[in-house]
Amino acid sequence: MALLEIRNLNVHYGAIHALQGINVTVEQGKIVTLLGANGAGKSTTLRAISGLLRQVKGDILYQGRSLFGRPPHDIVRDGIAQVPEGRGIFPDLSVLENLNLGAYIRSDKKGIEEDRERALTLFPRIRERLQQKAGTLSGGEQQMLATARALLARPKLLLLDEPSLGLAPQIVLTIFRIIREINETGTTILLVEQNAHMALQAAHYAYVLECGRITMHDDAKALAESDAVKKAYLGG
Amino acid sequence: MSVLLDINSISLSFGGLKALSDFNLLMNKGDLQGLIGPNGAGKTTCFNVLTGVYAPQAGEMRLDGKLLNGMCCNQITRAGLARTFQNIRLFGNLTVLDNVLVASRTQIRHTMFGTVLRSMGHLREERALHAEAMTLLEVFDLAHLAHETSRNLPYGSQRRLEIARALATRPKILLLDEPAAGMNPQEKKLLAELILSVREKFHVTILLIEHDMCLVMSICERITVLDHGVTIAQGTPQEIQCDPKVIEAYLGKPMESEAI
Amino acid sequence: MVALLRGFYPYAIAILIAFVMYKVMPVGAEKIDLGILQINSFFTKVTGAIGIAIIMAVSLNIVNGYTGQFSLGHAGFMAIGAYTSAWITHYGSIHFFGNANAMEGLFTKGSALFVASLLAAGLVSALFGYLVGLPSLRLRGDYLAIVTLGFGEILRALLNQTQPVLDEFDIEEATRGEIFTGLGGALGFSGVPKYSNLFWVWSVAIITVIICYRLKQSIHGKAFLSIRENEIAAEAMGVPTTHYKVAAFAIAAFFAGVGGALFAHTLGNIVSPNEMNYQRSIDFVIMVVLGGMGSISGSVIAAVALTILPESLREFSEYRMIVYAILLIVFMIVRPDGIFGIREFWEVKWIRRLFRRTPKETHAP
Amino acid sequence: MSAAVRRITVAAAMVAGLAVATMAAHAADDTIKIGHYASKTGPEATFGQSSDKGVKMAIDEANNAGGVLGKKLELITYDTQGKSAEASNAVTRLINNDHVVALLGEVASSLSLAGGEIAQANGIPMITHASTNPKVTQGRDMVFRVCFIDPFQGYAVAKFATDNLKAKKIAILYDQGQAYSVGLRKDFSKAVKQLGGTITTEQSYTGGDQDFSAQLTTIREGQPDAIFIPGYYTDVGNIALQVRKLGITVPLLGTDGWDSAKLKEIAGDALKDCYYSNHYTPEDPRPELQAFIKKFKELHNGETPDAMAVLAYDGANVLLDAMKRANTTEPKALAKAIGETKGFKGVTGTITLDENRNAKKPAVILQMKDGEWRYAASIAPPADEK
Amino acid sequence: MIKLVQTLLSSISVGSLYALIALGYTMVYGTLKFINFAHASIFMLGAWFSAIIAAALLANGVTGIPAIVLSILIVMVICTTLGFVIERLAYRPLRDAPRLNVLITAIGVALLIENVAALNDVKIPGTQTTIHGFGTQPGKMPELLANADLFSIPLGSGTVVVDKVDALILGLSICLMIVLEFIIYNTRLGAAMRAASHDARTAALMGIPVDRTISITFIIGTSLAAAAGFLYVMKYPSINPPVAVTWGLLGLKAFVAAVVGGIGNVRGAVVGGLLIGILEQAGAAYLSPHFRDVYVFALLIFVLLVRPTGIFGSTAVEKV
Repeated sequence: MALLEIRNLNVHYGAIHALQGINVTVEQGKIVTLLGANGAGKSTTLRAISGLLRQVKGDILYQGRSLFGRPPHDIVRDGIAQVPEGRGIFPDLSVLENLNLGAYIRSDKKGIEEDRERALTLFPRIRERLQQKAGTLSGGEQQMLATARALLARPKLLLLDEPSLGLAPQIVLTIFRIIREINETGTTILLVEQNAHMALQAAHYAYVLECGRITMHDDAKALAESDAVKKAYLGG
Repeated sequence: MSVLLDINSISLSFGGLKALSDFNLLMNKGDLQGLIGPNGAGKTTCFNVLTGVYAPQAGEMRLDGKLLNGMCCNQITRAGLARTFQNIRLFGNLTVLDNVLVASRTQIRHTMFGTVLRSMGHLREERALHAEAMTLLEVFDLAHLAHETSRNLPYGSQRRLEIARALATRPKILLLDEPAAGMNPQEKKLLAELILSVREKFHVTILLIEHDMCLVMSICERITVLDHGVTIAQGTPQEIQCDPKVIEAYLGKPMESEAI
Repeated sequence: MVALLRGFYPYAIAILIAFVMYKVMPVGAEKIDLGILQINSFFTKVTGAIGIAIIMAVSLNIVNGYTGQFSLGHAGFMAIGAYTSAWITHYGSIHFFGNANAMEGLFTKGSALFVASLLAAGLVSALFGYLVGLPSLRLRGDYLAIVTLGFGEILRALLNQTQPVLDEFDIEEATRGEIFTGLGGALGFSGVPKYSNLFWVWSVAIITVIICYRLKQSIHGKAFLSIRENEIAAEAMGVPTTHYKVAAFAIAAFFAGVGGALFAHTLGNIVSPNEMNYQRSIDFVIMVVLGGMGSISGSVIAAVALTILPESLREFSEYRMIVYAILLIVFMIVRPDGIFGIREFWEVKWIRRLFRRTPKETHAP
Repeated sequence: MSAAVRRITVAAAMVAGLAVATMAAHAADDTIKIGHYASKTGPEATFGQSSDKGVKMAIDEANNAGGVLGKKLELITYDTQGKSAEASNAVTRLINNDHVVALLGEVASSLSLAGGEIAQANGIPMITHASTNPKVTQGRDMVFRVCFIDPFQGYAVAKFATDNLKAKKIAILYDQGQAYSVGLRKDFSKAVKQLGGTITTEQSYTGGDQDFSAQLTTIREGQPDAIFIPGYYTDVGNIALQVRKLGITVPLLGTDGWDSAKLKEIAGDALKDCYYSNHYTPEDPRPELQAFIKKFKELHNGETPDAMAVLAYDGANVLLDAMKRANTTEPKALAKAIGETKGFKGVTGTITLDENRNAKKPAVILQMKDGEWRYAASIAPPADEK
Repeated sequence: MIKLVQTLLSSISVGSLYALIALGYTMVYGTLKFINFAHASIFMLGAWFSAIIAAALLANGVTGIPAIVLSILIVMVICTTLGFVIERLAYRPLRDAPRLNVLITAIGVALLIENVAALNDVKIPGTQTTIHGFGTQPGKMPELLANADLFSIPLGSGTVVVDKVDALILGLSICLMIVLEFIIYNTRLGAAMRAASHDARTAALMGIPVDRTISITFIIGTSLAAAAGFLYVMKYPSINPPVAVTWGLLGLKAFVAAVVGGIGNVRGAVVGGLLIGILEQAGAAYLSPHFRDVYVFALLIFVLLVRPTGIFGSTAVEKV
């Protein structure tokens, strides 16, 4: 059984028909990527999954149960953590506080401690700055913090929204390496990316979104080799 | 061909983040140029600098030889530079016609006293601007909706109304910020035609931010590509499409496999 | 020339209507017997109060409704107008006519002085409106509300400190400073000549409505409204928003000042600092909110209803504010734009349906 | 435009209809109507409620005795909420809708000013029972009062302080937002200076203030022999408590605004050996007063009437007395008769109206002793005072 | 000298009360972004309920410290419950509405509370039930602390008096502020509150129940108002009637304190409150008592024009 199954999802923003009946299946233990140009509806899909959108039609099944009508904080409890676009760190809170917020839903102190250690081992640069205000971190560090924070929820499914956005290539490399590592520990990942090359190298299989519709769906390798993705992005 | 808009090494940074560095753009009268780049590349920031929302920290902007630096938004608009918004910003509770009339305020000379007394100037100008606004709506196929509350319009019409409204300020240059966002291919096609016809009918110069490459490639004469606030390419659509730097910016660099 | 006349002709009608009202409505012991209803001078007094409420509510609508700012200091402007005009007519009457007694009738020798005082009241108030409006360039929403409120409170404290009103006997030996600050202090400005009557009140009220309506229908007016709808877009469409926002304050303050002046010269009204407090401002805000932010006819209807209802339900005065409060809350949740929203009542769809009118568009000009 | 005008006209007509439906006037009948306006709600509600009790008692008594001029009396009372605009509306309504022959009311001077203006303009006589500001009756030959005026009250307290208490240095703390208080402060300080005393400082507060420490600290610096506080009881309670807290032990002097059972309840011991001037004292042994108090207590669960109730009772009786003497309810004649009131035996004392339509009456000074207000002295009006 | 010391003492006592009220404003503004005009009304209710409860306790023989502790707790519970109801019925439906609408609602709620509280005994027609409001008469807080003087120091020509109530106000205010500071900066809940106030959407993605967190913030603010109401009537036993302008004015001044300190900032509210207390007391003592309110509002206008973010506030940029 797929961990997450999106069936005929439709989203309207006022007059915009942002998602027009998409179907996505995320298999347990895989990295799935959702590609597409800006405004194609990638972030909308993630928001629909995490319960931030209200005007939604279709169905989203998680472990066989529908996620519809449940508040976001409840969905997090079920093991779906999201790293929002633009990182969504809380700049006035310290780095440590940001991290702890990730474990908000948990109360096993020891487990949290361990997970924090593990996350900090993944992102050693964060460890040096635990007491700093999160707003003073660089973009790359903020992305790392956001990812580490999401891990503290001990998610079964991790939703990543454009982790490479606005970051220098070197840092993007690091981030994607860590994404693979996270996946290897058993966490399923749904990755939304603009950076198609990176995403396709990291992912097992991919969907391509164009104007609110899934236009392609294939093995990551196959897509990486085809010209279709480039076309979807650059037209022509 | 005379230079209409001359942007000379504009820079802007927020805190430590360089949103726009050393940005240059030349536009001749009648040009239709595109400004593209991945998310967060600084395109909208560029529009915001041009329209006076942010003040650039370095560089000069000239419209028709007139320095735009230091002007506030409404002065720049009155100087001849109008824009639309990425997220539609109509005057939702006003009618379609009223939305256009607000923009045509740049043309009126009579004061509020004239309005209150219904002076000759008031009557003449209001009448003329009403007529003009209706003509404009006609062009955008909105005339039959003139008295509809703009909030209730379908999405595509709202987008068109934004352009019509911007044109009512009688701009020399029209800045379109993602006009096709959220449109379906059919609508996009119509939009492309509309943009071209607007340029013909209203003799405006157009700068277009757009994510839909098909649209940009098909109608723009020149394209500027931004990434991380830096101009990485400038040229014709064909040149841009083949530019490896552009492809890299959009699709990312292929990773060295040992990095993983 | 003809066009010019056309511009004036609604004002002429307004003055005519007011004149007829003045002539017809009884004063003193007279009354009109209409069978079930006897119209007497109490009716006349309430009609006058309605006129002033209309002036206040419609003018406040320019700030709170048109431009979407939030002023809680309208009673302050009213007070400024009231004091300015009272000062002019009181001391003016002593100076010109030797005493400050009330003058009956429409066109007495004091009327010119009264009209001048109305204008002065409006202008002084507008000046203050301009000054209070200046912070609106930097502040919005609730901060602005607090500043306007603070302005009203400062004004109240200052007015409380003024000297007693001087009469024709005191004035001989008074210094200039004493005359200038002779505004009555806490007791209020009493003994103001009672020039105000239905003619003046309703002339001003109808003219205020016409001016505000014309403004709203004009392109200038749409510029006001655009600020409320979306300030950033308004600015981008070339609307000098700062100019319009301050102008809104000044215009609203002008009419509030004139309204205050009419209030001060009405028989039986005492202008005192403590009665011009923010609770009175809130009364006007309630009228604007319930009638519809931006709807002139809405404000007019609310002003009329909220002036008559407490009179007819005097026994239930304890519950008046409770009902208003509940209405405010319920409206904000269910119908946040007030009864008519931004529209005039004849433009509202459900009203049109009610009257089964053919939906003919009438658009000015 | 014309369409808009037409619509506005329609709207106006609708509204007028609403007004018509809600404000139908009372039909006339064969009773004598007397109007009373009082602040039954609002910040000064005790005044209105007490007045109401006094007036009602007087009218009921007259009706039980067979009415006046062969007709029954009808009392119509409207609430003013303590606002002048409401007061003027109430008075206009009483006169024009209810056709009262005379008006009784208000306590607060600013409200009596507003009401008096309308009574004067309509030629209906009005008796205020407790407004002490001189302006209320000034230049209005239809407005009368049955209490003393502020200049006298200020004089009375000053006289008592300098003569009886031998206080030479007196500080003043007044309510800058109340005309009553501002007026008394002026009259008092004038009288003290005339009587050879000095005013150490004049401090102010605003009604409703709760903290007076800054003013009291300043007052303490001047080391006065007494502090004059011409305020309402609502504020005096806190002031008294804070005075004592700051270690000031001198007596506090007050005026009739102190007259409320609440004050004693709130301030308690802090008021020990403090004084205030009043219109009457329940200790006064005169039989008419004691009879009134007895009856009042019977009617209102043993409540001792305060000055407002007693004065209101007197005011109403002065009016009824004048009505009998005039033998008509015609306003002019009635007003003349009221103006001629001489030696009327009221429960607050003998009432004689002077040429300024003010009552000339002695003031009573009360002292807080053993937790009760006791009679301390009576100050007669000075002979030479106008 | 003695005047200076006395003025300073009363400034601190008044200022800490302002600070306590300001904390409520600042918390609500921080998370919900509107001026909770009803805060002053809750404060008023706290004051009135304190008097009633204290009287009831005294009548049942509870005195001294236990009476103080008990009544403050009961008052906080009552007001908190009320705050919860208000938030649920009036404010929560407006979570996504424009701020101006919420502001108007808040004014409505304030008017409602004041005027219902001001009702005298009202018989509900058709039933035997009577609603007892607080009426329009001033109330009286019974004395819970006998022998109010804590100590007095002779100084120069007179004595400086410090009484127990002032000490209690200062002590309790400091305690509450420390507790609040602890909750906000050192607990999970506090982190959630700060997160929700900064970005509700992302906070929800952390598994924070945003609605509930905002309600809790609101309720904490309300309970602070109740505590402030209690301390207030301890200091000023004569309680103004519910409709008196005083309450609103007091609330406004406390809000000014919050703005001056930097809205949304706990320490700012405390500093602002003390500043307003000093300004008001010193102004009244050394300049002129006539213009006490003027000083405060003039300071507000000055601060808003010169540094709209207040002393501790940080700037926020509006996005286009």
